[in-house]
Amino acid sequence: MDMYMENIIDHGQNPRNFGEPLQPADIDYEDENPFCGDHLHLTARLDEQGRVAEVRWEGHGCTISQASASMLGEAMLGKTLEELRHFSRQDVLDMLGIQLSPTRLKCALLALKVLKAGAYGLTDWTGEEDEHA
Amino acid sequence: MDMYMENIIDHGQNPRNFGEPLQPADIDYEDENPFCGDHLHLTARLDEQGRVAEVRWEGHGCTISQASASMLGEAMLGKTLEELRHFSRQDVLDMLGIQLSPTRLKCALLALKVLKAGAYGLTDWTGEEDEHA
Amino acid sequence: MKQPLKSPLDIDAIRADFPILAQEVHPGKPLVFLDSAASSQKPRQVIEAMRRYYEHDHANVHRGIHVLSERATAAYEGARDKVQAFINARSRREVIFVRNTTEAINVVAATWGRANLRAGDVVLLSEMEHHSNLVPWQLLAEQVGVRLRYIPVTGAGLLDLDAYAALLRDEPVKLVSVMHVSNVLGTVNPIAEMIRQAHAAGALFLVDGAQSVPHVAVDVQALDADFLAFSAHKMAGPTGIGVLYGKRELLEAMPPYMGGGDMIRTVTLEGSTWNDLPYKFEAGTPAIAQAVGLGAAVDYLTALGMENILAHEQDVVEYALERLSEVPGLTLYGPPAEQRNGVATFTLRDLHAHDIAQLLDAEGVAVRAGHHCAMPLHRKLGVPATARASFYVYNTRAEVDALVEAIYNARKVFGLV
Amino acid sequence: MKQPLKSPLDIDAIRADFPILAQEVHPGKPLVFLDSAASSQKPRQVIEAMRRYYEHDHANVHRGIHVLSERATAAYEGARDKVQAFINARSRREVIFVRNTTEAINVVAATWGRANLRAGDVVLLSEMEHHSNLVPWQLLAEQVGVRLRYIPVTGAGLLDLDAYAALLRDEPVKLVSVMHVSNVLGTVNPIAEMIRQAHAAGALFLVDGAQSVPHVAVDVQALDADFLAFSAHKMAGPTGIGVLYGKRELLEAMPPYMGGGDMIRTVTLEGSTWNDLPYKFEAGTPAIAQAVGLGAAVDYLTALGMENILAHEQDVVEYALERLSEVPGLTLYGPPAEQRNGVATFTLRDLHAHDIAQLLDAEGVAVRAGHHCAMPLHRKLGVPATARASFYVYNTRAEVDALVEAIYNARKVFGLV
Ligand SMILES: Cc1ncc(COP(=O)(O)O)c(C=O)c1O
Ligand SMILES: Cc1ncc(COP(=O)(O)O)c(C=O)c1O
Repeated sequence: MDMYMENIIDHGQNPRNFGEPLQPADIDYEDENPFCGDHLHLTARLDEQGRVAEVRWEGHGCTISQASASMLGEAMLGKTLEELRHFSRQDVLDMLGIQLSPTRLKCALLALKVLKAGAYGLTDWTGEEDEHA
Repeated sequence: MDMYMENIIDHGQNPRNFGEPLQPADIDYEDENPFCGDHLHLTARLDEQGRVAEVRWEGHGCTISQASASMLGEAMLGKTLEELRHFSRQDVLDMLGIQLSPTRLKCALLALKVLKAGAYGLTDWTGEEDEHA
Repeated sequence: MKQPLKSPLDIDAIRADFPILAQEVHPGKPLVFLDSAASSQKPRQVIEAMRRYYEHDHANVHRGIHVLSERATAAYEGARDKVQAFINARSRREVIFVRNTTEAINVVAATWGRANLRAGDVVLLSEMEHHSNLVPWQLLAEQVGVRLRYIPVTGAGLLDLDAYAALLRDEPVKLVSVMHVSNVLGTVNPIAEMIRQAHAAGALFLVDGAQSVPHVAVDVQALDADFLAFSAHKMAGPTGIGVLYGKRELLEAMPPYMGGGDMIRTVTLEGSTWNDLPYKFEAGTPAIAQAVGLGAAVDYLTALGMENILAHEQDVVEYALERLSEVPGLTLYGPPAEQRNGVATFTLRDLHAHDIAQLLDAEGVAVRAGHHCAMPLHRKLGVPATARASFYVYNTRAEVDALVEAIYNARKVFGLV
Repeated sequence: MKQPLKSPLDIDAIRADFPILAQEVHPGKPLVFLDSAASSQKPRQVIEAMRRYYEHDHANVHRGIHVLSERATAAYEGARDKVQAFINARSRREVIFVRNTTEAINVVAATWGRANLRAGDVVLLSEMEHHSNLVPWQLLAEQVGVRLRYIPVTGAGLLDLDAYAALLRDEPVKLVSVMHVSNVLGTVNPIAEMIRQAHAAGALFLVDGAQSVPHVAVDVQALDADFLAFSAHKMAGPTGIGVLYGKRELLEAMPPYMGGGDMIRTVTLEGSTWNDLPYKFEAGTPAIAQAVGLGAAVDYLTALGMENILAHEQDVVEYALERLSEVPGLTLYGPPAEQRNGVATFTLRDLHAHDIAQLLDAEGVAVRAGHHCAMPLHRKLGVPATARASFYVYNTRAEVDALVEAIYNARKVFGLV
């Protein structure tokens, strides 16, 4: 079954940068997917150059949402706030490397939604508009 | 068209015992058919033997509801309260002498409903239960 | 007599789409259905879309991961997209599925109203409103002490716009809630201009689009409407579903209406938080198949073209007004054809409207009789009931002829010859 | 392994009535639909009844005099009679058509609740309730200051009846609102006895029958229920319609819910009076075709016999519990088969329920995963989400086998072998 490729299961079962939220943190946001209850709390610290030095997230959810958070967390390291803001839904899908139905897309994009809200203010991100719940 | 037989049109156009409510009255009740707005106010006076001596009703509505009130009013004269309480939906239909669909049945039975309420207390009359609105 | 418009619509082909039209309702009496303002008929495209949905795709929406639930969700949310495009809403989140126009208006009264209105605030309605746009506000007035004011209707069947301007000027009006098109008079109210004036006075505007959305292109952004309410069953769609459109900022700030599944974000025994729009206002399992049907109806109307539908209906209504005005003893209500849409309402001497309708029915002609859920307007017109012939894209001039002939017949039964 | 019951039902014939079941959802993977607790499938008898209605009889109800409106009214009100008989209500006036279970409960909370409850009054719910029977009361608590108390759920997945008795004793409870059958645990609550106790304590009782009415004969008079709420879409009927049953005296005394057409007796610009039951609670054009569909669903279930349906489902559920309990690492929630109905809810080691559902779907097996609109119960169970297989009259032991096989396959994908 393509949705559960080895790397996804690996990230799902051994999530990177998983653990207690950083305190203090430069990025700190949490949210859930109201329909399925998946929850994600993402924190990150920037270094003096304004690049992500440390990421820590925790949450619960399906393999897709956990793997996305794990992969996205890895990808965040070393990026500037500006670069984080440019992460797109396609970037997440590329990391996962799979096709997703609209419902599962929500799982995959929860991490991105939380990142955008933390780095940018959620209301400015309209990427959610074009998908179905 | 059978519903508009001569006697119905006659009663509809020349309603018997139509006019200002009696005051005082032994029977005095008014009601409407909520779906069509037909309205009926029925009053009657009893003589010393407890028989209906005078009937007076007013209202507005279709020919069926007006003709029913006119015919029922005529039939009330000389009856005791107990006899009035025994008037049935079939009696009204027999007076009209026609077949009616469920919606028009409501028109025909408005007069009976008002009579029953006036003579008896509406909640005791369950004749309305078995028809549709 | 005017010649028929050269309409790009093939009305015979359209009629063939509506299976119900091809029947005799009494022996030898083919159906002449002139009651679409109460509820329109449905083309097979709509009926089939719902059948197909139930036979292939049904499951509960939103929370399911399996294929059927994915398909059902896509169908349900796809219908929302279609409605968004149809009324040109900025965002799909502004399209809330409700049961009907009535529920849409009640939602606004109960949520926006209770959150934003205080005792003494004014809500402006009109004397021509449908009960569905009167009673919700009366309930609110009782609960909150809001004051209701009414834009008068002129003798010509129009809203009195001078009085409207004065009402907006004299008191601090918080909301104007008015019908776009009257279901009794057919009057097309100058809603765009009225919205402009309301906004200038600081009031919001709810458009009761029950009788306009089925017949004319309604663009909520062009109108700058704050809320729009309409029902699928009057626009070739199924019963059991309608739409509340609201501007996103307004909807976001409103408390929820009903509590339950789908409208929540989190629930604990101590309290709950709400889901995003539009789900905040869609508690419980929605009318999924009906949304699919509404989507199909929107496709159907869009394919015909709303301008074409309007042009055809205008032609039939004009012809109807012309023919009806020839009938001795017949009184027509409402403005001239240019200012009206879709309906021709009348009385015949002192005959009760129900008797007229009954006699027309005997000839196969279906019209509605009564107060048409507009008792206050009828009080103003001075008649307890009227008879109404209403038209949709499938009606023809020939059906108008059948109507008029049936009316002559009714006159005869009552000795009016 | 138990032998199949000798059921009088011909399940193959029943399956043939449900067109949706005969499909492959993925190449070579026939649909195994185990998600009926979320929403059941519909037999062609129901789908056809609605199609026939739209193609032959549709018009708006109640106020029309022409033949179609008479037919539509007879069909709509005939459906009410069928529902009355199905739940054995004393009067047809006690059957109110709403959108779904959620709306039914909200109506009671908003009308009976606001009219009869004061700050400090207690409404008794349970920890196993669906959000639809939690959030309406939380909204009321916020608005009115009502206090909510919860009957605890025991480790065995049952309501703690000692605690229930104590709650009734210790505080003046005005209303108990509890589910008949749990949509997560399958628990069949001893509702008759609970109603008796509530009445003895002077409290009214609302039964959330969303998961019981589709599966077991529910007799409101035998139960002496004050209110009963259920949804057509879970009982082989269409989406978009549900029922609120209420005792007549209660409904008569309640203020209306929504304002609009049909629910009024008279309207003036100054105020309105209300129509009789049930119309007082049915504002606007109702879900006519959906009522027809619900009537057809009631006919369908009645023809099969509710006892037979229950017996067949019990057989399948028992078999499912038996087979599932053999799967290594699988945890089942809820009481033993004798005390449950319709669902088998489980988790598999620390796999997330969504992953299980996704992998089952790949094998054609449709189950639901998540909190099933019962977040507080899941908090109590200590898991954020569970997977749920739910059964209806069309499911078979063979489908249980397919489920179990698919679970073994999921274990493999996640390296649990
Ligand atoms: C026990 C229970 N109550 C209420 C509901 C809500 O039903 P609906 O979504 O049809 O309003 C459900 C269904 O999900 C349920 O299982
Ligand atoms: C102008 C207007 N508003 C509101 C309504 C109510 O629509 P519904 O009964 O679908 O809620 C109607 C339809 O009767 C109408 O014509």
